[in-house]
Amino acid sequence: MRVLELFDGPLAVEDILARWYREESGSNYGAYIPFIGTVRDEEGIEALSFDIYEPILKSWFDAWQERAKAHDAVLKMAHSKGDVPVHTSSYIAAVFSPKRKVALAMINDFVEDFKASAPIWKYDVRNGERIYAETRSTPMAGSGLLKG
Amino acid sequence: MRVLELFDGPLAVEDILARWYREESGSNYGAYIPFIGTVRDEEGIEALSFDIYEPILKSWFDAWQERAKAHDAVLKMAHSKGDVPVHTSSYIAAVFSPKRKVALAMINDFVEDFKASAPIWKYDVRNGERIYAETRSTPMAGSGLLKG
Amino acid sequence: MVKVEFLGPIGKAPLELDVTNLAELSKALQGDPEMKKWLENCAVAVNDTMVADLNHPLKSGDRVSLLPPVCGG
Amino acid sequence: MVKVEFLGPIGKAPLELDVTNLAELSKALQGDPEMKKWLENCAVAVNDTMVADLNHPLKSGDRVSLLPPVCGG
Repeated sequence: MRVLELFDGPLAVEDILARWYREESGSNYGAYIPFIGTVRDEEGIEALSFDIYEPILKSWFDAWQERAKAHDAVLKMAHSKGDVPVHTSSYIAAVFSPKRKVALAMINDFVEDFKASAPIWKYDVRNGERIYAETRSTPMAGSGLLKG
Repeated sequence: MRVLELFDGPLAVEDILARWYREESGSNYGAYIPFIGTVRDEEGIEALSFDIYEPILKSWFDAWQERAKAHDAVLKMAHSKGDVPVHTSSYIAAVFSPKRKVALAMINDFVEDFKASAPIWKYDVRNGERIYAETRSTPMAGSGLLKG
Repeated sequence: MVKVEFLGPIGKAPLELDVTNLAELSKALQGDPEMKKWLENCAVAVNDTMVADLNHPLKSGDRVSLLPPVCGG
Repeated sequence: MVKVEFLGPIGKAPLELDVTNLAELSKALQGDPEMKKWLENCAVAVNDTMVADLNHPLKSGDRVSLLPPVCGG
């Protein structure tokens, strides 16, 4: 099962949260926990902007979906590509699970691993220019392999 | 600040999630995490039913709101009174926070303390009859004080 | 008189008792066989504030609530 | 020939190189001064699978991707 959705620009948060709720309304899950990430107005940026490498994002997500399935849970995720203005949202991750504790642990672990492992690059947008958010970025596992 | 909403019967989940998102859309929070609890179809129940003692629920919630405020976060909560049929929802708790890690920790801690401390009593509804969910209930802190 | 109320599933009508602290209330309620189980697992609030001390004083007009095991959500 | 692509902010056009493993690719890229910083912090995928072994063999038609530090969300 893959439930990974990519959109150009900001996410339609209200629609996505409602649609996912409806999609699983008959699945007998006791807990639904979405995490919604919104672009903060910080240091005068106009927007954030995102590049995504989809093949590896999909395989990373599929591996997580297998892990969720082993706990009778399901994960959904939506992410923006391109520019996302301040006070709009770029990221939603959600877990559905029969059990509360599984859901609470999984949303935490999924979001943290997402930050470290999802092949997505973030840029600040200032005066229409994209500036790689280098200091806020995390080298992926195995980085430096080619440094010699 | 108090953002505690009680409703007769099932929650209008889609509306509440969307309204809370809109209410805070200009507040510059980076993370919004709602937890939605839905009644599972288990052991042939028709519904769950809830009694709430509102004065103590409100003071418990207000104490949590102060804790959230100390982390620059805000909590919101909605809960049902009375009957909530299977596959509809009785509980939403949400945290808004500037920071992801604060939000992830707080939704976990809030929901777990809610389970142990919120003065709400749950009943299974079978054949129209309310049966106290005694074995799934948790004695509150300080219980047994009057046992002698 | 102190008003004693029984919340949630206890399903017992409120009482008015002439007691001056929680220890006296405990004694009074132990005389009621249907309350034995609930005294084991109930928490106690006085005027909607949770209390943990059996010496907590009570004055006329106070309201004591017995809160059985909870399960919200 | 092996195709090498540079993802996200690296902003470098793909290369075609005649190398038989990642160690040879490493040597070839070290000759490029603008790649020095990226070699320090990039992870590596071969045909969209992450790899952690410098001895990983490469054959003609393989596609190597360099993935700089990430920040989704």
